[in-house]
Amino acid sequence: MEAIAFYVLAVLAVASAIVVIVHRNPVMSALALAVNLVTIAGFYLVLRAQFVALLQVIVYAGAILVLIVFVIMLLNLREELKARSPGTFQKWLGPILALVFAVVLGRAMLAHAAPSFPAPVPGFGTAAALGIDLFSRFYYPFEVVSLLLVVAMVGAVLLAKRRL
Amino acid sequence: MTVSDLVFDVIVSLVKIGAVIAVLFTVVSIMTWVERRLSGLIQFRWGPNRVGPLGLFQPIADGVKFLMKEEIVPAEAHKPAYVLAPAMALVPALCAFAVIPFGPTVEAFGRKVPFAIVDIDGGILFAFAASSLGVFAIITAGWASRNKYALMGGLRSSAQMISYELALALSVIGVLLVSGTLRPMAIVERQAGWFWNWNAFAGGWQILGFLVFMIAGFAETNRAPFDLPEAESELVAGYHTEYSSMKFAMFFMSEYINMTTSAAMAVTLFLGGWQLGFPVPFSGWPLWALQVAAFWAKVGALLLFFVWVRWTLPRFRYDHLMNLGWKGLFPLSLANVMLTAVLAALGWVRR
Amino acid sequence: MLKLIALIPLLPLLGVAVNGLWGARISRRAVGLVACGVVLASLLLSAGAVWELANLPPGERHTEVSIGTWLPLGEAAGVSRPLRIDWGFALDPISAVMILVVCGVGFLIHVYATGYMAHEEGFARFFTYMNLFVSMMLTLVLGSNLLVMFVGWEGVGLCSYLLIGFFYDRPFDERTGMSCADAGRKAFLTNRIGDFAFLIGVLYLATTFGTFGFREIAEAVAHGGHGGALLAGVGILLFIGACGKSAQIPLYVWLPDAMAGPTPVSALIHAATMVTAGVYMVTRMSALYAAAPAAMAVVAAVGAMTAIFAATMGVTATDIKKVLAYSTVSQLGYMFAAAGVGAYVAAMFHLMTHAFFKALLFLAAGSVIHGLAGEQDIRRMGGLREKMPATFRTFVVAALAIAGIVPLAGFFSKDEILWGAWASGNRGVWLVLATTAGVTAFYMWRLAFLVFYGKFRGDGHAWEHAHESPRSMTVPLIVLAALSVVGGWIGIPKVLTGSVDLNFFHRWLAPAVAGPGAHGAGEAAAHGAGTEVGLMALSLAIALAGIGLAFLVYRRKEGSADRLAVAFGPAYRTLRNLYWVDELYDAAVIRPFYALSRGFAAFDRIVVDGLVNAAGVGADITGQVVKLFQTGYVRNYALVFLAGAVAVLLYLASL
Amino acid sequence: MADFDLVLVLPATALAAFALLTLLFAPLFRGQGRALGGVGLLGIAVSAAATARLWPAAGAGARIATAGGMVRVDAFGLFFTLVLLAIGALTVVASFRFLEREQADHGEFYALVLLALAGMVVMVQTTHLLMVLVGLEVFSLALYVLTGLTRGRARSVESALKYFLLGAFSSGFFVYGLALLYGAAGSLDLVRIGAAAASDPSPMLWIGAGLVLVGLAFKIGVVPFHHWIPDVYQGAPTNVAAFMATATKTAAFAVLLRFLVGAFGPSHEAWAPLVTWLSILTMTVANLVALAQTNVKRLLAYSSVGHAGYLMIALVCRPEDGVRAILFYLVSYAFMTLGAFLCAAAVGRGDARSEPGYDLGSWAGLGWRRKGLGVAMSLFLFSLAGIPPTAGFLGKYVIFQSAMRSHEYLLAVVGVLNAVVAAGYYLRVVVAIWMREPETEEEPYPVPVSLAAVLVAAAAGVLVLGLVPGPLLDLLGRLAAGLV
Amino acid sequence: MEPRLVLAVSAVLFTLGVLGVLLRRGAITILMSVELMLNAANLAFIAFSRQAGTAEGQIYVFFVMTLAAAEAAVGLAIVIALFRLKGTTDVDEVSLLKW
Repeated sequence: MEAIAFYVLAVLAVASAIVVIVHRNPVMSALALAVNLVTIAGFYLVLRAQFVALLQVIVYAGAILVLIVFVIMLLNLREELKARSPGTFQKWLGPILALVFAVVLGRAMLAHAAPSFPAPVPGFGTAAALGIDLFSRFYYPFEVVSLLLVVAMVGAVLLAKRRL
Repeated sequence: MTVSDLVFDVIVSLVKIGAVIAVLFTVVSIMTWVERRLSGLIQFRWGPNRVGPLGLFQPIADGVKFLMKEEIVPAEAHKPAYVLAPAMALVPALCAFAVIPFGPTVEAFGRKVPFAIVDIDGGILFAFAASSLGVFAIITAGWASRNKYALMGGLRSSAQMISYELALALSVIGVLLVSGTLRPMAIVERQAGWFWNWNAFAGGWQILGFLVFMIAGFAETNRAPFDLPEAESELVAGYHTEYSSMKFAMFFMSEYINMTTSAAMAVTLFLGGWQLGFPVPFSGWPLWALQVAAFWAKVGALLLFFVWVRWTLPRFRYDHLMNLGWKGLFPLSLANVMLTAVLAALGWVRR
Repeated sequence: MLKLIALIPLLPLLGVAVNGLWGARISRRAVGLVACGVVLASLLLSAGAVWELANLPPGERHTEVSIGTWLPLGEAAGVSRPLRIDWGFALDPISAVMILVVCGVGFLIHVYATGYMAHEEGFARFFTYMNLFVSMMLTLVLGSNLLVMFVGWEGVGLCSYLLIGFFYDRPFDERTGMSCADAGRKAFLTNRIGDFAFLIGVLYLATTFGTFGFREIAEAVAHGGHGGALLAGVGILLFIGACGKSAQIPLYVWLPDAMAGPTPVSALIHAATMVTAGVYMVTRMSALYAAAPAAMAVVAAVGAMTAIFAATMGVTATDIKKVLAYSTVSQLGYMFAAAGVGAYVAAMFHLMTHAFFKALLFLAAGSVIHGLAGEQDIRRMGGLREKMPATFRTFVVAALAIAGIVPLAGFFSKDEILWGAWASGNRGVWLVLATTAGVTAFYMWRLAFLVFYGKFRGDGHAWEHAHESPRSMTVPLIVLAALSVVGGWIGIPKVLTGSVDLNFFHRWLAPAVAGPGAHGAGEAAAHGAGTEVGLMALSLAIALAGIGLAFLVYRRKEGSADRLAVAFGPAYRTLRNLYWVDELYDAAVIRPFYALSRGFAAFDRIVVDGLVNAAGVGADITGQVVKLFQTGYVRNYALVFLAGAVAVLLYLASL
Repeated sequence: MADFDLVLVLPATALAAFALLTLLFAPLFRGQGRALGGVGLLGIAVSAAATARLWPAAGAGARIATAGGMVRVDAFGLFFTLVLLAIGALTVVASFRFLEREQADHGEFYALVLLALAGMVVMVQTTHLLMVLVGLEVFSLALYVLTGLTRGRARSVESALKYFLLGAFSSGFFVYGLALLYGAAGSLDLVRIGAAAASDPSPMLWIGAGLVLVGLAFKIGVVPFHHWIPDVYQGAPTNVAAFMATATKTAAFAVLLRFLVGAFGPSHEAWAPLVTWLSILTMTVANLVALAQTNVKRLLAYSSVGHAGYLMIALVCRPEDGVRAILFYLVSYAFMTLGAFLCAAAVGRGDARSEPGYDLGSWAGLGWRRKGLGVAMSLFLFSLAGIPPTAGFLGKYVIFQSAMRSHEYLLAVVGVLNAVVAAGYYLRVVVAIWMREPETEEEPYPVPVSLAAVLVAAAAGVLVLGLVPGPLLDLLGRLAAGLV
Repeated sequence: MEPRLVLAVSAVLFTLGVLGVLLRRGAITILMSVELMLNAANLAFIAFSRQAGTAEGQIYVFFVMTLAAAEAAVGLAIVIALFRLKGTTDVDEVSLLKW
């Protein structure tokens, strides 16, 4: 059953990702990205990382993507035009390089992958397990990452606010 | 897990899902009637009173009307998105309810059966996750309609969402702090005993959190006074301007379902969930039947409150909305978190 | 005063500070006083120090002073010997000669410049640079290790650049549209190319020997155990650096352009001092070269080539300063050839005498230019001996000296070189150098005749205004003329004086240098005094022949033309015959010779200069092309980024 | 939180705290950014004091891990912290008047600079790649914003966009690399990664390391990951460019050292050829392209890329020589590049559409109109070109020396050759400053006292390091050991 | 239940994200492609975390999510600033700075 879920999710994820990068309309790209993010959350769920899966939906789909869509609508962006000047060799070389890249990456990763996942340890992926680690070993980065948010907040205001 | 376990689980789940959906749709239809009657009451007029006694059959008439109306798809609309949007509204709205416990965990056929579609560890988060997806429907609808008003509605909705979800989530943190769990059923179980043990009261001193949650909840469900995405006087009907017939009905229903979910969440988190709030001398099925009833009663009361507010308060102006969100609720909810943390550290909350 | 040698390079810095900071506010007189004063102070201090040094026994004439650690590189793990580099200064016979020359000639030129620059803008700036130069030059020659020397090495390059570009707003070369600033830049960059090799050599040396000190290196080399190929490689690398600084083939191209600077600058930097730094360095590293015959052969070959090559180019130049510039290149070639055959003492000797007479030549030329309000083309000069007697006389002295006429300074030093070449068995080098001597005499006297004899060929207005220079300029000329006469007398070869050894210079310097040919002149006995005297006479004859040829071509012909105009009659046949002789000369000697010269000049202009410029232009064009990758389109950047990432990953995946 | 000790993390914490304080005061001091700059400066001072307090213990060789192994207090990290703080302090002071002139006198500027510094400090004081990631992102985001600070200027915003897009792109690679390293080594702790590299270097570990390397190379500006640098340095406000050019490179190199020389040190043979060729490519491309530049900021940007190439030479050298060479070079690089950029800031004239003040043409004859500025700029340029007795010369010297000692002759030769080429374009600026007639009648801006003070300080740094580098070199020799 | 499948999906998603950056002109779409890349990394983190059976990988994911959010905020602010100035978010239209 999980295997079926995996394959369905895999197909969905890749398909939606392709839509993201192919569809000329930014809103559709964003919606496809939303699908993609949810399928990834599905992956997490199947991998028993429930807490992260929920975070994925809340943070990515619920916050980041909404922000992106908001800006797309605020700026009332139209369909992207077909590429012009820098596009010619970019269009050919880019995919070729990306393919090579994927092959190199994939070979190394697949060579390392175990044949199957071990049985999940009890408590794996729960909020409690995560929280204990987060606030015991990783509390310092947790604090520092708040600076990241401060920077983002100040920066967004500084750059985008109409009148300072 | 044996096969019989599996079969049992599937059957029970299906039953629960069916029941919840049925209840929700019933609530929605009742609410359409209640809302109009109550608004009539508030505004010194009758409201619907022609179809059936006291206009009680009005929802059925509405339903028939929705079914009969012509489906219109604007020529310029982005068709797939336009068609998908209503479904996108309804599905998350229904999903969110899945984690809400509407009764205790009972023994049946030798197994524990919780009165919730699922009883999972991160349930609260699941509810948030599902409800946060709802906004995409509004945005998609607004954008796909290719209508200025609709787009404006979508835009406002996303802005509102971003601004209030923060406060909403933060207001819950207090509850989580005192409960020490993300599992809704456990949260409710903690609030047993007298009603002052509920989280909003002495159970967690979360009255501030409750208030913020309620206000943010209004905004999240696009209810007045925060109904800017569909403000009739400004945007015709906002994001669903171009929708008619069943598609409109789906938006309509999802709004009420969201409202119900919101209320149910508030009840679960702050008002004791299915707890009666007072001790009763009996147990067994009479008790849990009473508890389920209590839950729905509390939800009903909050729904009435929703309606009452809508017809009492004028709509916010956009900038006021933002100010309230960022400068009012957000700091308040933060203060609530800190206050709760202090209380918890001092050992003043019930553990 | 030996303890105070560190002050010698530091004193001029005082002048830099004063003139640099307040130069614009104090009077020109004060600026001049300060500038000359500090150099004089250095000179006196140097003289005192050298005096003390001379009073030591010959074996102990070496003193080192350190004013602190500069680079403690040693304590790191994995280094066998701790390596620390001090701000160290050393005085020994070699540097003694150098500091006296630098301070002495430098002082005279400073005095001269107070007159020459009197009417120019940026008086204080000029002297600031000049003092800085003196300071850097002294650092170069006094440094006790390669790195301190390198500081001076780069410092003088920098000052040279600043001073060449001094008249930065004036055009310099109309043919190429080069401004003085461009000339400065060219000089600097050409120098940097040499410095690049030099630095590599230094690094290699330090890595091999674990030290930078000259003494330590000499000891280490003497100790042996290092491969000859390694030493030869290092020697050649260092020599490439010297080529840059001392304008040897193929890096000499900057020196003619360096004439864009004010004339005192040309005299001080591009004739007397900085350009000799390469010779000094090779002498300083004589121990190394002595152990690397291959490197010496390269030095000798390049030196000799440069000597003849530059001399022939001097024949066709028409700019008074360019003639002198080519002459300088040629004479530096002489010095390197000397060093290359092991006659280090002779090289240093010639370095010193050359400093006197070449500075004098430049200053005299400057005086001419000054008198003619900036005219530099010798085709528009002539007959100036009437207007500028002092300049004329001193110029003649210098011209005789450089031509190598006995008993002027140039005779002795040049002869010692020739003898060194002959005695060490490098007959080919000798032949080239001897020929060069003739050519030198020829073009130098061509210059003298064209400038001072005959009739003025410029416009009358200029003639009216032509005047002798002020005292501040002529006095240094006279002093230098005196030095050009007597300067050689401290190195009179033993063969001429018989049992009395009057070759003070040799005695002073010989212990300080190493190598088989160091005692070149002293080996006279082995080869026979007769040969030496004979060769001396031969070279004198060659020089005289050169002068004679110049006389015939530039003096007689011109004079004949005059007479022809007056008396067209009985003397006609004779004259015609004479002319016929001239024609013969013309056809058989002069024309091919000129053709050769022009060929060399063209080669210089097109190939060598072209190559240097091409390297620059090539780099520039490459830059222009490569920069097009920076398209401004962010997606292209991402693509290149990805390409880089793929390359990195492919490499790492292949591990 | 048993092993938490505020004192040990105070350098970064103080910066963050004062940044927040600055933000708090920002609304009170609209249009008087300098007052907030003072607060920022105070924060840097406090942080420096905290760092200095830790020094004795760490200087004695102790390496203290704290906060769950997330913070590593050692002399290496503290030294980098001090360098970064110095850069920050100079930037802050130099910005007082500059921002007023650019009409971007927002107090938030100082907060962002402090936050960026905090991120960098976090990054250099750790051996855990998660902290590196967080620190890296903190300062990168701050710099994206600072780049677009003069948001009315097309170039500023354009460069911010380019920087952001490419920066996000590269952090995608970086994060993916972290994922692979985590998969291969089971942790992001460099100690564990180093152990895995030594015992079981799987392909995935190498690919992960490669991706992390690419991410760091981007920040440092290694060709071919350098494309953002010229555009961003040119477009950003000049004081920001100065900060970026120096601080980013310094912090990223600290991590690179810990990563390559520290964790992957034992497999030096494997990655050395890669770094060698990247270094050669970087030097050569940057210097050649710099020859073709006419915009001073752009020229300096390419120059900074070139210097990254020189620095990478020392990366492949034996650590006992190479690390010290890099550290010394970074310090001298910081002084001279900061100085050069700030000189450009003092001169630069521009408006929303164009910035003619950074064109070489408008620098003509500047030296005679603003003597001190001309002298300072010339000094910095000479130092960049590597002419003794400046810091730049010694820095190059120490690097080439270590290359020779490690028998990296190819690198030494290419490096020195590049130094020759580089002299060409540095000199062009000097020529313009002193040896060209001014092209405009416009008086150059007066140099404000604060900026002048910073320039004097930087110039003093360049000279002192050039003349008496001994103490610093002695000190750095001791830092090379024990990077992870 | 194959780790290989998850890792392969992760690699493919990452590559698709890279391609998106290379091929798209809209700044926001590029930003979304970057999010795709980060997500791919997160997926790999979770897969490895599951393989190791510890929570560490999930914690990294938590940090990467925060990072993505912060990046999106700043990135969108920059896009808005650009739009105000130029009326476009097309990255091919911004090429004042070059060579």
